[in-house]
Amino acid sequence: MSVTNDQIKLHGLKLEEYKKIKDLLGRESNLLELGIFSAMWNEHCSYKSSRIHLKKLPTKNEIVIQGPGENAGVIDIGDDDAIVFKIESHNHPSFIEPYQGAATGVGGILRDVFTMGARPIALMNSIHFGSPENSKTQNLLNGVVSGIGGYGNSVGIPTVGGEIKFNSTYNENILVNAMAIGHANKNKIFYSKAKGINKSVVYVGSKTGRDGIHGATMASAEFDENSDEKKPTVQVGDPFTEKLLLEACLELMKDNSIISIQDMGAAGLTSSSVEMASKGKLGIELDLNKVPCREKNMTPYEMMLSESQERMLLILEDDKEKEAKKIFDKWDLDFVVIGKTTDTNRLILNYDNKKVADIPIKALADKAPVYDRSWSKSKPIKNKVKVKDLKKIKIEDALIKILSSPNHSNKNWITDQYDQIVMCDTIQKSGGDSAVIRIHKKDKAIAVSVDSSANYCKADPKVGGKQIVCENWRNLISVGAKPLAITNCLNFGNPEKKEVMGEFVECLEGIKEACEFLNYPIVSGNVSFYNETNSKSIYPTPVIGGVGVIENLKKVIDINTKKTGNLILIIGKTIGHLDQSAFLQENFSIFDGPPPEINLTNEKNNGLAVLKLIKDNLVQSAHDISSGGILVSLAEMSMFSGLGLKIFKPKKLTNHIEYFFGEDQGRYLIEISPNNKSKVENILKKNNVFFDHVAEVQNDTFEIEKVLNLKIKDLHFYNNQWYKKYNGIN
Amino acid sequence: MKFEVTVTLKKDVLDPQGKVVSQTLKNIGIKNLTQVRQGKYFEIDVDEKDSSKAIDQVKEMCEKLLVNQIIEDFKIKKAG
Amino acid sequence: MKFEVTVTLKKDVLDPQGKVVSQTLKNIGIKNLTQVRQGKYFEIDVDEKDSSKAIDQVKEMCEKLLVNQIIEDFKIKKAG
Amino acid sequence: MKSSVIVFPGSNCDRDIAIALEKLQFKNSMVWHKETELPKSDLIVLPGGFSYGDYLRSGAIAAKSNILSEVVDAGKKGALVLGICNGFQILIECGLLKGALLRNSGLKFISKDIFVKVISNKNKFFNKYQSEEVLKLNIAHNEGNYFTNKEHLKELEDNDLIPIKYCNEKGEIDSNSNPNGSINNIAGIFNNNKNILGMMPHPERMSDKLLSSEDGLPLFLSLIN
Ligand SMILES: Nc1ncnc2c1ncn2[C@@H]1O[C@H](COP(=O)(O)OP(=O)(O)O)[C@@H](O)[C@H]1O
Ligand SMILES: [Mg+2]
Repeated sequence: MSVTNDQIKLHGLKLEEYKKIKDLLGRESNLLELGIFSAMWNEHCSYKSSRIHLKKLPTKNEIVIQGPGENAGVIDIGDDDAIVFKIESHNHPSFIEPYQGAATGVGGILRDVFTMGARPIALMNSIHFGSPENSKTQNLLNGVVSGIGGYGNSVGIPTVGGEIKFNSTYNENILVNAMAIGHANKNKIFYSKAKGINKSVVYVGSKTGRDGIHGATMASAEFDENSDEKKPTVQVGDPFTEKLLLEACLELMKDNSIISIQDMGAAGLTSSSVEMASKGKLGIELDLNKVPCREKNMTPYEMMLSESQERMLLILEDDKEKEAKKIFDKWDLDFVVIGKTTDTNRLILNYDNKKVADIPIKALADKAPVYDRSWSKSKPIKNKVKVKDLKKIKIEDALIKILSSPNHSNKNWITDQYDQIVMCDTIQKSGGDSAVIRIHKKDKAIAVSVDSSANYCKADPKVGGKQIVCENWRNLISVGAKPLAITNCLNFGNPEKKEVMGEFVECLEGIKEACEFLNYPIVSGNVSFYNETNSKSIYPTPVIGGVGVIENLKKVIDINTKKTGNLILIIGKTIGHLDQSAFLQENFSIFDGPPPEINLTNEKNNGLAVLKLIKDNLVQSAHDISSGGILVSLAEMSMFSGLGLKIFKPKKLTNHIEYFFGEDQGRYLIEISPNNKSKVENILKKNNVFFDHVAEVQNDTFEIEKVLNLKIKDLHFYNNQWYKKYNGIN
Repeated sequence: MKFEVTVTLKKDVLDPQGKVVSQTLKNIGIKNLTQVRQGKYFEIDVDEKDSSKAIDQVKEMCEKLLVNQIIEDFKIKKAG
Repeated sequence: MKFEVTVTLKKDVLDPQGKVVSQTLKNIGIKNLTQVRQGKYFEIDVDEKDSSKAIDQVKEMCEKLLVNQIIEDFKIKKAG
Repeated sequence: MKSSVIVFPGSNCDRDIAIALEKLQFKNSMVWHKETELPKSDLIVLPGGFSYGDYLRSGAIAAKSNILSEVVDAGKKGALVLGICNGFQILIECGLLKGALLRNSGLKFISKDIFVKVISNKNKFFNKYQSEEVLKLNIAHNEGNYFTNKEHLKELEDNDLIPIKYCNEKGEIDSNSNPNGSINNIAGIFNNNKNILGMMPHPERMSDKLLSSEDGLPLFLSLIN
């Protein structure tokens, strides 16, 4: 019984691809095998369009313990401590069912981290929605936010930060990227590579139901009017079971019974078993009658393709089953031996005493198609925007407009739905430049930040790619952390389109260049293509999640200004780049022009200088300058502390609008005591860092003489309005 | 006019609550229990005398807010 | 044998969910709405052929776990 | 002082409370819910979290666990019992405390720093605080909207059984400073003997200066006689 052309297409495979399958099998495939191939060969699992480009990324240096290729990246932060982290997208499922889509996204990324032997210590996310006026946005926003909170809160991992952006490019295709960060002993990291023949393959966790069958295929298909019909594939998350699974796995990991462990993520049992076997260059044989099922009469096809959540596959050392089972019994979780490793190098599935599938592992993994898709060079916008009425606008009005816009409004409405404190190691919550999480019972911490700049990337993919890496680096520096490594989630449109593929290739070039220059390797990541609806692709949106280390907890810096009379210095040169700025977007609805240039030499030099000043105890608070420019960054510092600022007018740049709202890169604001002024200036001069005095801390009033005069409570008022109004809260 | 609306998870959709509830019932000694599935229940009172119009209104409420039709089904019944 | 159990908050107990739900329904333009009260719904399947015994079992489940009788009432119905 | 922290599947503030207790030299044991015997202890803590996923009603399923009958016995005999957040919900479900914790009035999970005012310090738990003192604590819950009938409310108010109420930074108790809709801004209550306390805010989260405040520590200090 061979498969039909229709079935092949329904599985998202091209006819040429099926031909290749036939060659690899040496025969026609049956339906079950076709399903397995489609799951393994789709974009989401095989990275067929991105693989050759991802290879170019820098992934190694002295602190990298495990780069891309495992469930998550692992870095060394000194002593015996390792940090395990990864970011992953759940865009398509979240658009269909925002609560469950976002919740299961969080669940999936947590499993990627704890499969490696790490206790998750923090969650972050990057979420992008369409314009607030779009009729779908509010519901999606509410659903995603409560889904993220609902899952993380229940498992008891603090959600400590992230970013949220609105842009009409996401009207029909939102982005939900979740990042998890875990802590492990660097000598006790667990991997997915199988070893040894005739070892037990054990299924643990929830039972298998008919959830999300073809979910992985869905993630690789663009939406159209018929997407409604794909609805039943939504998976429902069970954070309670996740918590049990987490504790049970970590308990089992205390001794040496696990040879290999792999979560069942996209393409469930299929991808987890194939991945283990493929990495170990072994075969695997499963008895599907043993798979714990939730519903009666589930078929082998359904079992192999189900994406039921909260499940794991283990390979155990001989004679360890009994002890291991005790642990899973304690936590009320299924624990069933469903197969064994073999030396056949094949995936063999048996059901009702019949062999129902028999596929060479290589055919599913190494031999999966790899495409060098054609791409066209982007045409970066070069012409600067000319705004006639630029000087007619009042600086005070422009600031208020930006502070009260959806993209710059205070995000408490969201973050108050996330438990940010549970585990009692959160030193800095969301709202500042990076979240800071203490390493449990130690005197050190890590800092984490997640960033993206879709508008910049659209205008000039390569510059945009560089810019996000740098902005992320800056955010870590601003809290006093030494940036160590990143994970990335590459959200793009349809790779079969030349322009989209071009954006991808060029963004990646920018990312690569910046990472190499800053010695900031990429240790894990995820690619999400086909973010496209009715042939309209989203703006290229690479998201960077960076991790840094703070070796001494006394040296954590935040954006809270501390004391009246203190000085605020700006580090880095201000030219006044207004194109693509929040200023032009919020005041003139102009989304044009080139993004600000990145000078990697200055970037690194400025950052390292700030870090040195922090180490020398010369900085009392710090903030990087990003969207909105100097004035918005200063306002953010004031709103945090409740202290005002007396802001000086620029000495050189005569166009005040350009000075206060320009988005030149590589800049920071630092607060110093006047007593340390000459010391700080000397260090900066010695390191060839450009700096200037921009403001002085004072009580209560945020002002520029004769230009702007606002009370801090007014700033709060404007900054706090939007979410409340949008959600009809009084 | 009063209505009773029951909202249940679609068949095959995981019901984490029902699962835990039925396990707990077994643990505290309830026998013969095959399955529990948990749903929502609404009592809705509308100020409309025409019964078919009223039902339409309740249906609209379900579709617009009360029910997540991607994973849930619903039933409307006139209250005794 | 299948049963449908509805659990509702007692009359004098505040129902924050019902309140917000009915406010939201009004906000999105539903007219004539007088009141919404939200409760729980269970579908319970027991392996017992004797109908009166089965009902007793379901009642026991309600009293022992499903219902907090200080604030909630319940009704049991045999499923059609 | 010996303390026991009961751990349910889904508890997630058990480690946090243990650390706060150990900081004050409590000899603490963690007790798994399947145990049938409580270690001898001066204080029994039911920690925060999502026991059994908060499914059915938060706290309802944990209230049926083996160890709870021991806790109930001990509580009735006068042992000090503290239920925080999910622990408070469990105390209500097992009948040691009266009333109900309903969904937050905004129907959203709320996690943030809030203020509470010490209404009564004449008890074992709050004697190291000043009366009327304003504390900054953290809340994180879905169902913290305390409700009870008029007679019981009067009983609580008349007998000094409400040790803390939500307020603002200045100590004003009003609807704006009520995060979840609790009746009379109640943030925690006692049983009649004042040996059993249930509270929604987390004192253990405010037991480390580096993280925020130490406003929670005197609560544990109060218990050390
Ligand atoms: N953009 C990227 N940069 C670096 N590594 C990547 C990227 N995308 C994917 N990877 C790596 O490819 C591997 C497979 O990823 P994925 O299929 O998302 O894993 P999982 O099945 O665990 O979700 C992982 O090791 C991941 O870190
Ligand atoms: Mg994985």
